[in-house]
Amino acid sequence: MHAGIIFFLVILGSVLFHIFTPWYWTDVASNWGGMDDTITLTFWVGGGVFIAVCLFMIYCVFKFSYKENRKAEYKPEDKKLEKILTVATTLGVAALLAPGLIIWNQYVSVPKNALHIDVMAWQWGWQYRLPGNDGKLGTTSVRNIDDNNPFGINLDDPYGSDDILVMSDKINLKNNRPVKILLRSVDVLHNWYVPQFRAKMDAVPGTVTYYWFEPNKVGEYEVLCAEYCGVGHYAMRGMVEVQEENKYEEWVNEQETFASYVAKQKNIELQEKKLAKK
Amino acid sequence: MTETNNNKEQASTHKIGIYLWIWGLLFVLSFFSYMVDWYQFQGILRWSLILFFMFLKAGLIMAFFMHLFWERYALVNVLLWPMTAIACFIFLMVAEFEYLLFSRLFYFVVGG
Amino acid sequence: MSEEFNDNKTIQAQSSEVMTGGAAGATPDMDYVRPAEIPEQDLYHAHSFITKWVFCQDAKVIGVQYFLLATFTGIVGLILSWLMRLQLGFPGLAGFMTAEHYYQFVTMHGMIMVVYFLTALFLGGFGNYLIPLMVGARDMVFPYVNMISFWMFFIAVAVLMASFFVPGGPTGAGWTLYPPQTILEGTPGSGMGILLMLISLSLFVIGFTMGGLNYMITVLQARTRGMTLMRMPLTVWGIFTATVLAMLAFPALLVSAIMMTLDKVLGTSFFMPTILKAGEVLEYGGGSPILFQHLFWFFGHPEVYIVALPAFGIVSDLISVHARKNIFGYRMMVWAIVGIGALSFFVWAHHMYVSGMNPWFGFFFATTTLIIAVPTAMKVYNWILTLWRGNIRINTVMLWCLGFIVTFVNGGITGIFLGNVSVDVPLSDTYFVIAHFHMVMGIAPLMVIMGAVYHWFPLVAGRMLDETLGKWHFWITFLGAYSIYFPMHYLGFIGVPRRYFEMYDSPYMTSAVGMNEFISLAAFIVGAAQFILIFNIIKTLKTGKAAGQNPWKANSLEWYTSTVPPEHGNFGDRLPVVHRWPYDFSVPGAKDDFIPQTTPPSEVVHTEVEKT
Amino acid sequence: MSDPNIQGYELKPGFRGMAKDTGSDQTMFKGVHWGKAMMWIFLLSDTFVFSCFLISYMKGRGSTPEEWPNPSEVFALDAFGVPVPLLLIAIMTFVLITSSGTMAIAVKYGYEKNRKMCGWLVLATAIGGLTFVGMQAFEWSKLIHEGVRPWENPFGAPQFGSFFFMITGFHGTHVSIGVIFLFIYAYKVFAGHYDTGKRGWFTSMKGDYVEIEILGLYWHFVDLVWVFIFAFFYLW
Repeated sequence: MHAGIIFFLVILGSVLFHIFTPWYWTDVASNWGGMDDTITLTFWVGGGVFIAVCLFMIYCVFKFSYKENRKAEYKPEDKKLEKILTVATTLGVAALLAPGLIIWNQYVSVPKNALHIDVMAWQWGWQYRLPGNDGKLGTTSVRNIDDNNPFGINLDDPYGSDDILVMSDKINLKNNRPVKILLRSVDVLHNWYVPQFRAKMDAVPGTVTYYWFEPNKVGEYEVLCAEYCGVGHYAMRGMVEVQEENKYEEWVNEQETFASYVAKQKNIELQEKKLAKK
Repeated sequence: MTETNNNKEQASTHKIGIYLWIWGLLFVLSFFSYMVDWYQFQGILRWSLILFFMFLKAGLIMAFFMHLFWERYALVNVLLWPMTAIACFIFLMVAEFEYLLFSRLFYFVVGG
Repeated sequence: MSEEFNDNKTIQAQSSEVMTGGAAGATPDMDYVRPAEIPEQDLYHAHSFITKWVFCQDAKVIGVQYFLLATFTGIVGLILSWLMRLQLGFPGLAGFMTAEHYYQFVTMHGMIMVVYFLTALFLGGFGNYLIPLMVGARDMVFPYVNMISFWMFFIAVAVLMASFFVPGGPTGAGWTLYPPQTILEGTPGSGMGILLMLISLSLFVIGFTMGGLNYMITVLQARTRGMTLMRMPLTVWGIFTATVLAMLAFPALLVSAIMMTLDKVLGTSFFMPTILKAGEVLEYGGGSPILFQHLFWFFGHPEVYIVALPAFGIVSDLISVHARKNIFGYRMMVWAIVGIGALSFFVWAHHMYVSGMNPWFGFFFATTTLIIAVPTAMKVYNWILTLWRGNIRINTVMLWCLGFIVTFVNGGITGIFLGNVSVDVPLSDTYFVIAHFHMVMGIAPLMVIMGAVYHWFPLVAGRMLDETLGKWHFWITFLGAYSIYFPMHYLGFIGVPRRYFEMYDSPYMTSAVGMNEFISLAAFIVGAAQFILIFNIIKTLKTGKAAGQNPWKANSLEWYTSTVPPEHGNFGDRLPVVHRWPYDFSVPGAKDDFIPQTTPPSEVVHTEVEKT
Repeated sequence: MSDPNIQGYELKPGFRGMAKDTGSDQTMFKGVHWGKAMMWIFLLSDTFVFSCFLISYMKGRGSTPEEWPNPSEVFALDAFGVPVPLLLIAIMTFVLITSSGTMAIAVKYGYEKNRKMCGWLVLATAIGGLTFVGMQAFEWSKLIHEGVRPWENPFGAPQFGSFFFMITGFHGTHVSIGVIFLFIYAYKVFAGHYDTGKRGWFTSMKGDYVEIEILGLYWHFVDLVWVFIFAFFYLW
């Protein structure tokens, strides 16, 4: 008897916890509200099943606990019941799967007008690169990376020279403009994850991975690394600021292009050489 | 090892001829698959010939040398069905390496 | 030598039984069981202490050896989890705790619990002890190989534990050991630690293969007369299917361990692309880290079911016995076990939705994954339908089973979140995942293990464990574990990533400090509560009530041995002959509320017993 | 070979027979010796090991943008001053198939309890295996001499050397283990352990000619794997 009561309290507690919890997801700040909706749907269906199964179990504990003179029912099988349950479960599962697949289809199909952003990760930090006026990012190679070329852009790639370099862990985004995040890592696996945007993908060394989202709420958000990448994993943070169009353009114009960066570096080198000569 | 079959007086040995036949066939098939390389066939013809001879040889070894042809169906099925998992693995890994090769070429070589 | 073997025993003794069998009034035909196909097993009877208790060839002793060693590693894993929770709940309280240590504890905790504790305990421990008894064999089919299997496991554990004491400490790469970071500087234990881990895993696989061959062939080829596959207890079905999975999945782990060892030692680049580290390009180039993930999860997902299926099987038997009712839908249960096992080879990449693999895989793997939900759900329905109109003994064993149902359903439901590809995107790599898999393959199987210990301890030791202590043990464990992992899902909803040593002042975490402290406290209590069981066992061995034959009034063969606890050879002079499935409880018209598997039909002619 | 004459379970062909065997008591593989069933299941597991190796090889080779060396040139051997493609590999294949044939016939004579023939054939198989291992050692040393290393090679993609040494090495280990057992079993056959049922030294199990068939299964499997390696690594 006590057992049934305690189990009931556990289920009741779970429901109450869910209703009154101060811990729940942050407000979504991108177009992936559909993921939240699917989670909610799964929550209702799944939670319903969980409660139903547990209540049934608790009922059995109350109703059929051991009595010396009672004999249990002998019924090895009930084909009809089993069939009904199978079909019902299959339908339920299909109903959950369908929205999941539909949203995944959107997730892997990037809109044509998306702004490409190259996110480069290393142990332990981030930096970003935006396409320049030609709207295209230059190709890269890990082997090219050095002080004069922090992104490892291939020098013979014509698209590379006007790329805008953001050598900071903070990136600005334009509100309501889809972005395609192109992830690149120079050492180990990382993952550029902003909880408010919901989306994430691993950065894998040796290839480029991508995902996209459309920020739709102005504000500052923290970037977390969501794939274990060594001892500094927990400290690998970044920042995203979503801005309105005019502010964003202002910010972009302040940034340096690859060509000007190279020129500046060369200048510095020259100065240093001159100093050394003197 | 632990037990010996009580009816061990073999009902099931085969004439030596069948083994010699298979043996010969294996040599011939190996020779053919070597010839695929010798004549430097290229493209789809090469791959299909290699696979054809490979599966034929593997089939002969399993069926006759390993006696699978004479085994009961229960054993044969237990051994062959798990290969679907391998087939699925191969199939998906083909898709995977093509995607990876594409990504590498696209982002590191071709660009745009 | 002749003393050590029963050379003279022949098969005749068994065949003659067929002719004289059958009670008065019934035709002998009715009780007919085919004569034995397999001759009497040629057993090695040990005499010295070493061959009897150390290098022992008796599956029951090997099972207990496995059980004890796995429990030992489990306690190590438990202590590691305490240390982790100490850091997460009360950062800075343990002065020695650096990020390196934390990650090493995380890694070792995960690997120990999944492979060296749960797998070894279910297959090595329960498998060895129960399979021969339940299918009516005298021993495993290759006792010698079985003995080697345990000692390989022993060496594997020794190598694993040795990694705590090498320079650099054990590996801290996370239990998934994802390259490239696993073998690069910047990850703790990337020198000796990871090598020892890989060697230990390889040894485990080799040792397990030896054991697994035994379990499989014993089930397939050494059942007693009348024991068809469809008359086997579900425990055997669960362990058997899990063994099949292990035999086919561990090769992928072995291969990835070998390849990673070569990457580490020889500098090959199977998993290593061009890497820039501290301003220098390393010697590696051209490999694919995702290949490792595929291999790892091709092993890793079946591994989940290697842990879960034996638990499914055992809990079915426990529920049936203690609810005094046949398991509902036995055939469905068997097909569900086999179906889940088969499907588990086609779903592995649902662990990799956000790994950067070919994005189109998401559709395939989400579909196959959710298909698995159907047979799993059927099993849950059948467990609770077994309780329906039963006659349920609410004893310790049944409590553990009920606890299993609650935690398993909870964890199973969250599995639907994570298996459904786009729902997984926001939740993967967060605490939601941790909560999910601890609930479904940590706590739920643990509940079954505990239930099984309380259930079969009378068989192993001949004494009944103390019920009061058992109930305290259950309630503290269940309520504690549930309050650890249920709130943890909500950390995942907030977006707290897993494997974070500390959170600084991120808004995500600061709101949840109180929850983390609570979870940690609960974890300390739950961990400590496990020592109640150890105390209970010691107490019972000294002063416990004698169990006698078949204290639970069960039907399956392990309770019908010649002595309790069973001796070497299990069944005395004659092997039992089986006439029915093991779930004939409360059959209308029968004298008792149970009919043992060995009861011939002629003794129960007037009952409405099911034909199996 | 399974025994077709088991009481109540006479061999029935096809799926019906399988269903009957599966639904029966005591054994599922009717008349199959425990050791033989064990070897089959072990080989199934080992198939997965080699499959995983070959799948990794496929993925590694497929996804590298660098040029993969042409095996037909890399493995060419000078015969009388003319480079013949894959000459050594062809001979190795020939040797391994020869040894597989002798093994198959040894199994046959083992069943007939023909001690002499069985023993000589097992010995011949062992020698064939030894030749194979020797030639593989020669091939390895030749490649190492040419500058092929597990981590690099002068011909192209570095993964070529890695996969080559790993896969042939793993296969070679299997062959070597097989050769050791072949010699032991040849001795046991000649010493008559299988005729008298003498107990093994390690396992203390009674000797029986079925052990020759079990060993044969393993040996044919090694040959089988070579067929795949030959096709995928050398010809592809």
